[in-house]
Amino acid sequence: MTTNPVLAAVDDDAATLTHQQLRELYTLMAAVRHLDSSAVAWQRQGIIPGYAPELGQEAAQVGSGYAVDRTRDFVFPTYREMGVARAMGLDMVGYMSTHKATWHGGMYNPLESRFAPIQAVVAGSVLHAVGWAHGQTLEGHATGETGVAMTYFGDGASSQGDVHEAMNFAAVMKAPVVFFIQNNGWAISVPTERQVAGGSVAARAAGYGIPSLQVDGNDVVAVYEATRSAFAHCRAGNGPVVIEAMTYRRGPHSTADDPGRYRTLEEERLDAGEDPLEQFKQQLLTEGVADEAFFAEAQRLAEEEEEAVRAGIADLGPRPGAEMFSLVFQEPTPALQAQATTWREESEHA
Amino acid sequence: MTTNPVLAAVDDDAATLTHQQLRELYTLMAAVRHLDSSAVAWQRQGIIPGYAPELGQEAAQVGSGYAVDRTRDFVFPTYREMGVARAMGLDMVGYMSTHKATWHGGMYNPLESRFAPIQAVVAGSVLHAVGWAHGQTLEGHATGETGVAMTYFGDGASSQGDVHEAMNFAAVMKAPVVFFIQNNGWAISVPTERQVAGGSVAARAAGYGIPSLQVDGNDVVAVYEATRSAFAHCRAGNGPVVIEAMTYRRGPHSTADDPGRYRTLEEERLDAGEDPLEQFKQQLLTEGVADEAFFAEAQRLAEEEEEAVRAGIADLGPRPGAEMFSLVFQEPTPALQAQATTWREESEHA
Amino acid sequence: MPETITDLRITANSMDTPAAGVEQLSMQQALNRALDEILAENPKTVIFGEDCGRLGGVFRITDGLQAKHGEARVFDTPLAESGILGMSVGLAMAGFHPIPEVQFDGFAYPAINQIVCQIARMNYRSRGTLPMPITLRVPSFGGIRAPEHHGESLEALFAHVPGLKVVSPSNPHDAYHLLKYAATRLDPVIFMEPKSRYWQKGPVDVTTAVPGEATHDGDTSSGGSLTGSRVAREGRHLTLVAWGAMVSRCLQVAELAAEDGIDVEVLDLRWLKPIDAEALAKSVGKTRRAVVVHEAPLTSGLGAEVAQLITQSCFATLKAPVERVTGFDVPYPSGDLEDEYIPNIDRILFGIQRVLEYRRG
Amino acid sequence: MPETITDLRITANSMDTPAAGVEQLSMQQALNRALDEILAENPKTVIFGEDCGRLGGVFRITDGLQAKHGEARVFDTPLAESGILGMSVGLAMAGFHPIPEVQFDGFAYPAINQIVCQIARMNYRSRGTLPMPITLRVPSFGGIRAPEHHGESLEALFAHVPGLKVVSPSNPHDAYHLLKYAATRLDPVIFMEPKSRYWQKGPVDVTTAVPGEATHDGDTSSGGSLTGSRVAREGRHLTLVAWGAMVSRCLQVAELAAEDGIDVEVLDLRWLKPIDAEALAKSVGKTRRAVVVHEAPLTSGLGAEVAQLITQSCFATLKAPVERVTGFDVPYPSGDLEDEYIPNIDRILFGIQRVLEYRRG
Ligand SMILES: Cc1ncc(C[n+]2csc(CCOP(=O)(O)OP(=O)(O)O)c2C)c(N)n1
Ligand SMILES: Cc1ncc(C[n+]2csc(CCOP(=O)(O)OP(=O)(O)O)c2C)c(N)n1
Ligand SMILES: [Mg+2]
Ligand SMILES: [Mg+2]
Repeated sequence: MTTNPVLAAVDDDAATLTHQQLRELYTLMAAVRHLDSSAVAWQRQGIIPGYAPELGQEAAQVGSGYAVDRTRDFVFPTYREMGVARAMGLDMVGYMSTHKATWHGGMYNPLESRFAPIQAVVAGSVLHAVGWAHGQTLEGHATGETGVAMTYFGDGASSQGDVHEAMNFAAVMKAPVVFFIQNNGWAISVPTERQVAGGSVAARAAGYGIPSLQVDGNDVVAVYEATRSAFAHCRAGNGPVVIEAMTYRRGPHSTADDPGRYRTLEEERLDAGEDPLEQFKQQLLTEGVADEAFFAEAQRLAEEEEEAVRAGIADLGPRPGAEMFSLVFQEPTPALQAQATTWREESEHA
Repeated sequence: MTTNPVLAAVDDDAATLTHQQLRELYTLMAAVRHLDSSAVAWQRQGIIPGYAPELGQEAAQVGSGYAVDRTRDFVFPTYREMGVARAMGLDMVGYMSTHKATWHGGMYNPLESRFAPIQAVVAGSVLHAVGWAHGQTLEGHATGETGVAMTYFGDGASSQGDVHEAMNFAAVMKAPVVFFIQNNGWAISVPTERQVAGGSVAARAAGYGIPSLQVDGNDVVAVYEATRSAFAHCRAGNGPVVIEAMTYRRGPHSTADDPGRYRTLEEERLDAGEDPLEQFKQQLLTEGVADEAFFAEAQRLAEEEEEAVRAGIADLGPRPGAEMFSLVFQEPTPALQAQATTWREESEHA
Repeated sequence: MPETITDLRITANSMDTPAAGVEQLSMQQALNRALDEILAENPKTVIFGEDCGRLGGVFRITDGLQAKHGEARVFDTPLAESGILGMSVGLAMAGFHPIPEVQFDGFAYPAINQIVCQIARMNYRSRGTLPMPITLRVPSFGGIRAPEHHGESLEALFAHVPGLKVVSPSNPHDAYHLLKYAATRLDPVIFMEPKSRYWQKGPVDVTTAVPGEATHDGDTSSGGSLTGSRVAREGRHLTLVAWGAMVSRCLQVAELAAEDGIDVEVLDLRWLKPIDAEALAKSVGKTRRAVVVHEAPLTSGLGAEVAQLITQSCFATLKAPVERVTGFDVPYPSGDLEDEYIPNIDRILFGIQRVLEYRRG
Repeated sequence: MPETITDLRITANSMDTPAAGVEQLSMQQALNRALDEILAENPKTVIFGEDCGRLGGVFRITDGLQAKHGEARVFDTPLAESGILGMSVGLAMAGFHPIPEVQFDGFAYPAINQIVCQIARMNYRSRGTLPMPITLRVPSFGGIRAPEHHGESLEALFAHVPGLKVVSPSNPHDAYHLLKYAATRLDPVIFMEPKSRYWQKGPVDVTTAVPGEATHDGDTSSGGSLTGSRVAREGRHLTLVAWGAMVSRCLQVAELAAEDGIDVEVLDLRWLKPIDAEALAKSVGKTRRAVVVHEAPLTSGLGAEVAQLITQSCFATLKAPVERVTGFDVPYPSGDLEDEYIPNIDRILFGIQRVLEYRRG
């Protein structure tokens, strides 16, 4: 559903996805699904202290992340974008390290991976995307060449003042930003209808003169195509786009959450809709894009990958305490260096 | 212009304004115009240190303030709502005392006057209106009897995150709030088109499922009628309404401002449109509601009033310094009392 | 490496013979019970925040309250902290006693504008006509290996703001009584709950705020000595000043120091604004040495204020400058480094040693 | 009743024989000139905020910069402080050096979340890969009879936040050099401009940060001693520590005290984070008495930190506890009461007297 104002029809890469690409999308989704469920298991096994599963959001995350051009775009995630990270080819041990409690924000290099540090403040990085995008405008890239910022946030986050300020700034400045909302029905225990007045985040866009797309967030191809047109719109200098991917948080909010306190299994079953992975599999089968052997292989690869990530996570020791001090500033202060010295001396003598 | 969603047609007081009421509106506007220009003069004469004139916004302010039921409604102003205050019958010496630098917020009693303290934080009190309004819902008044909160803010203020949070909260909770925006074209030096993406604050309302009215803010009757229907809508339990009164800040932002730095006199003349006072006068004359004698009398009354307020302001001495300490808490703390004691002793010995 | 906070089993307010009306409750239970009674006692109280209603809060502090008192009295808001606090102002203006929650300390920052510029000033601005009887509950401090922004200590910020009162309980008994006390006040109170202590049980005497064994000589009427600090352990050689989760750690340190013949007094400050300066003077007047302990970063932390208050009143008898053992001037680290950041037993012992070994000149 | 701030004509950095490169400039002119040069020297710098562009800022600090450097480099934003600071983060991530302005101190509160949770932490969170070279200009402190929220002192809050650096100039010369220094740093700096001093003229030596007559013995390379405090007046009997607008007031107090034979040293702290602890130790090590002066409320103000740093280093020789002469623990009052609130000459003199008359026991 497209509401007015409308996107400029500037998609210069309008070719439909090749079979190869469709299979790649599936492989990514399968990897994400398996890594995600495994991370929940890791938490139960005491390997990591906590995790925020993205179960059910694979299509929304992989479909959008797949549209990113890593040579020039930049993604601003929340704490639940493991699928985007994977689709963008992040070092997944570095990504998972934040859930291991190794380092807030993760151990991957955000500049190289074009994926900002994991963000625990709800709506915290939406404005960063606007600033980064405006930076692209200031750089004065050739028309159609500019980098695009994509910021991910949830239905709950949409209530934060920062989101409004970001949309208004982006629209006033015509900044190349894609606001990608995963409306997964819940903000912890609060359902969308008690959160998002009017019922849709995409509907807000019109008030800023921003074109918006509301897509089936469980349809990976639809998500990819929406994201691709949004990027094309932004890249051509037409300003921001809002995408609202309608999906469902099938798991708990986090491994510390107990959804049974606020929704029944029956409600979950009714509201969740189709499983995006299963749905895509059926589609690929029907369309003759892939066969069972392919799916089995995808699953095998996913398991192999999970083992490697688990091993990597297990190998991660705690960071040296000295990093607490050395990573605060680019230009260290004597006062902080003195604290580091005292810390070291006391640790050694304890 | 009404955008969808639409207001419930529940105006139980649909009678058009009587001639008597129209004349009263004019008298109020004339008083406000004269007091306002006088306050600017007072600042030049050193009687008050500063003032934020509302020149050109008399219709928007008087028309809306006149619709307030002071037995049950509550108004949340900014720093520029002198006309609303006057229309609601505030003690104008108490009101002006904030500009005399006597007391931040003013010396009138906000509870009795149903007019919250003057608010210097742009968008600072918009959420207060929502909380107050939700309080009315919690009180469980009989249907159609609830008090309504009206919050005033500007086109500039509309950019603040708090306004978004307030609209969303109000819509989710169906709180009886009228969001009254005076779009006067400017936020200090920034014109609306560089401030309000999409061009209209009213247009944002639809995104929250809130009905909105965009009215000619220079037409006092139109403003009054829009406000009255909004109140009726709220009072009947239908939730919030957004009103955007299109008007023009004819004067400087404040007595410290120099509009010549950001707009020419020619631009001012072209953009300001009709003078709301003069326009209303012509209307009353044409419709035979009032004659020149009436206007002369209105002017005389305004001058009389200004003299009384000026005298009252001149009489206002500085507040006793002890109030700095005694008005912080309802339940004073020993630590603060000790500071008050030291302050008194040192003042006396100095 | 010293134990983590959750390993500490010492209850700060231990009583040998449980009297009638004394129950063993966790702080979570004590707070939940206090809120239940507050709602029952004052029909103008309302509780709200993110996930406070059906879920009962992520820490279950409001568990069951919506079911019992109804959706009008206990409700979920949209996810916006400025909205929650700004709405509290309006409710207070309409005669309600709001008890909002921000879900974690770090998420008070989006609401700071409403807290500092509105809640703290409305009584003053309105010349006493619009009181702000708001009790803002903030699950606070670190120690639970949580994600970023879930382990912050904002007391120095809050204590600096004119118009706010700030309190932090260290044990279930105080949690119960201080919350009931705060919620009946006419001024805004920031109520900082040490989240790492939520699950530790301790005796709660619901009949009186000052149980028989309390060492404090305040009166025993409801609220009486609740306005001040509490001597959690008496001692002669040195005073450890702490609040929140650091109190139980300091009590453990005191036990260890006692093995070396050092008799440490532990003062549980409780009120972080106004600070009980008299109790500081009395305790350090006796011990002549003091160490302040807090989780927040050192610079411009509340420890500086406490130290200066002590120095001011005890300068003539003080044997050494007051020491501060605090978090470092670094962002709160991830779980793996938490124990390096939060003052641990060794660091507090080193602080004590520095004070004891101090020699002039 | 003592004079208002704007009556004081003493320039903090007076130099007898103006050297080549020395100009008489107001702080407003000095800041404007610094920004002009910063824009010219570093193409990655951008200036923005409310009314910074066409208007040149309500205090005219950015006057003429848009006309000269273009709308891309100097621009107005919509009216939203969180937006301004949040946007700065993104610009910094894209390789820019943002120099945002919040229009008045009190309007930094809506941006605190972005400042504390994002700007101050991004370098740490990203393990040094995303530095935040942001210079946030905040017209600060009171003294101009302004409306509510236009006279706040946020230094204690900022100084407590790990990851921020905080500086405040007291005179045009320092304003020029400190701003140029701050804007070339790789870490976020909160630049607090004493708005009541904007219009006072003083000598600015644009050729060197440390003019010939400076009493400080730092090196004279650009930036050198700019990282520390400055002895604004030498003295033997007592040290007055101050920053921002309070420095000139303290210099005036020193003149008055000299009439009574009391030789006061005035230390202009300049950097409020990190604090120049060495200079404090050196000065008070010599004078053995100290008074800290600030406009912010007393409790948990930066004065507590300064006092504690002094006590820590000078305990053995200190003749009296450090005094604090500060704003009261009340919301900043309206213009009529401003002079009652801001430390005035009499209150500072009383503070000095208390220290001088202090007797142990
Ligand atoms: C500013 C802020 N407030 C509160 C929280 C606590 N919190 C973490 S996630 C969450 C719900 C977010 O919901 P939504 O934006 O829909 O994202 P989802 O979790 O569904 O992916 C809350 C309340 C937070 N992290 N940040
Ligand atoms: C939070 C905040 N930021 C900045 C300011 C400074 N300021 C005062 S009025 C104003 C412009 C407001 O414009 P608008 O909302 O359109 O109201 P108007 O002045 O036109 O009535 C600004 C930037 C403020 N008072 N509060
Ligand atoms: Mg969600
Ligand atoms: Mg305006």
